[in-house]
Amino acid sequence: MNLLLDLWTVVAVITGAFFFFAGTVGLLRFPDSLTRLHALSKADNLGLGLVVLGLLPQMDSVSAGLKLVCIWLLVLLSGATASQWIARTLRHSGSGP
Amino acid sequence: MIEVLNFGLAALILGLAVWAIVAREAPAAVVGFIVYGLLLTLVWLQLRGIDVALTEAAIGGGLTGVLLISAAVRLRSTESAFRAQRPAASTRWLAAVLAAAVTGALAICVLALPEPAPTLAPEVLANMAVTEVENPITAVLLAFRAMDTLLEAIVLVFALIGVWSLAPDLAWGGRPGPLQVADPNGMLAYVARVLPPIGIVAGIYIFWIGADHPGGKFQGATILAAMWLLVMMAGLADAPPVSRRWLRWLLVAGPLVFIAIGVVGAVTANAFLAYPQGFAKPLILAIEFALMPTLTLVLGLMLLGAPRRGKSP
Amino acid sequence: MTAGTLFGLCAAVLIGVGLYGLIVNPHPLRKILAFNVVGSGVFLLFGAIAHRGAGAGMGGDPVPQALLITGIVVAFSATALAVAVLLRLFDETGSVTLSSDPPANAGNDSGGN
Amino acid sequence: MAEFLVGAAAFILGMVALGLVRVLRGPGDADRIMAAQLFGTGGIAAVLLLGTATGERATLDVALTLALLAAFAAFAFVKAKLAQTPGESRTADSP
Repeated sequence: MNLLLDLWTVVAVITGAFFFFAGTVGLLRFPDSLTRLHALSKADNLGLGLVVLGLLPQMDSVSAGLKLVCIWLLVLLSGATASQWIARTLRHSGSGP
Repeated sequence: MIEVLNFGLAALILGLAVWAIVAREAPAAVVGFIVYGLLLTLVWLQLRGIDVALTEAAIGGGLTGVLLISAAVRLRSTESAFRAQRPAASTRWLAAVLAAAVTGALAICVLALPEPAPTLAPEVLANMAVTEVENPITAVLLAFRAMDTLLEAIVLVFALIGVWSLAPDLAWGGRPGPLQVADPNGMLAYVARVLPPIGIVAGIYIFWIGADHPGGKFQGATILAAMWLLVMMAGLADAPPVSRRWLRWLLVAGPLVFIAIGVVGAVTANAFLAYPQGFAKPLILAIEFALMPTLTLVLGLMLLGAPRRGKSP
Repeated sequence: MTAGTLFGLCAAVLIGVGLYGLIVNPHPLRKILAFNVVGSGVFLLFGAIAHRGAGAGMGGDPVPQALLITGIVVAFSATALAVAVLLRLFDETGSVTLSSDPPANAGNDSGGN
Repeated sequence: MAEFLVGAAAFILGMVALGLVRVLRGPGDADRIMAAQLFGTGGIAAVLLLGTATGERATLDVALTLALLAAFAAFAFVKAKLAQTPGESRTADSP
């Protein structure tokens, strides 16, 4: 059982790390600001989400696990809002489509 | 592995510090500085200073970033004039030599630090039981070095008075910060409704556990101040006019309670800021509770700046 | 190399970098930024020394760590005051310099100080 | 396990640090803020991984603080930017 949980952690964290990699590649390689903004959300939602899911079995109490999920939800909320707001400045400054 | 991480952190921090200095435009430099603050948080974790990491995360990463990025965007138009003013090559070289000399001297000091390192940790541990708090940092802040914390609270209030005193005569007594006109159904208004309830709980939680675990009033107050700021940014609430009596009382309440308890200590325990036997923890808690609203208001209002709008806008 | 020594040396370089920026950057906001870099370097140096004093079951010497918290908060208040002065000056005069020869006219004044 | 978690933290930090090239190259301030935003998320992930590796539970609170304040700089940036565009501040919040 323990081995299985550890395996889950390893797989989820590695997948999460991959999405951070994808987010970075997108941020560096995509041609304009709005597409780059789109790359960002992958890291926010999936990268951190998978890391959090992977770490859940390593927590020693339910409250620690809840806190972990809370952190992810907070990042989702503020990350999505920030993206939307950044997109708005892009539209006003004319660099968007 | 941990060495690789530490070296990477050090290299990144140095790179970002150089960027914050040499970047052409101020907003770009400030973004570098915000990331730099986040990295410092990680470094504090690596140096096993979790309380410091919390403070850096709240102040260095959060509030300072907000303060500097708004200022940088507003002052953008002034920058081009200054670019022509770059000091001569000779001045730059002299500055570089001076900076290198300071760095060299400090590096020699770091390498020549005495072994074993002097430490007060055992003494803190030996005397912590008297204060009845479990977090050594809180014991130092509010018992062993309470004078520093008292003076710090007073410095913060003075800094706010300094900011307020910059108000033009017409706006004195008015509301600080720009008037925010916001759509009540907009995205920011939405976050400003959802995030603060969670943030207030988190802020009070960080404040409350400070007695026994890493956390405390500064970190908690910073989070609360940030939530207040978010509500004001979204236009859901306006900043209070600085002439309000309740506001002024709350601002001085923390330091006043602190001083009062200090004076009581002078009478009952023979030293200013000493706590009578057996009353240490309740008194420490009383000080923390009194300081909490003061710190929240000071930190929030300091970011808003001088009063700009008169009593009748 | 221990973490304390590594970040101590890192802090020494940060102080140097910040000092250089404080001298050569003419824009006041950039000076405030450089000043903050110096400040964080000093804090980091202090923190590295605190880390060396680990003992009695604590990760570092708690006395300097507590003073660091005080220092970070006070540094923030100093920064906020400086930025407020700067913005007020900008609102009043439209520029951020006190010199009688405003930099707007200083385009032909290359070199010198 | 601890070694793996530290390694993952180092990898994620390295990745988002590469993203900082956007801070250097820009071109706009918005792209720079994006890179900072990505770094913020990566930093939170690294704090969580390192905290789990050392077993120090209080690091969760550090991550919580970072998560609460992560987007504030972006909010302030957009607010300041919109306030500068004339006629924009009034309609700033309607899409």
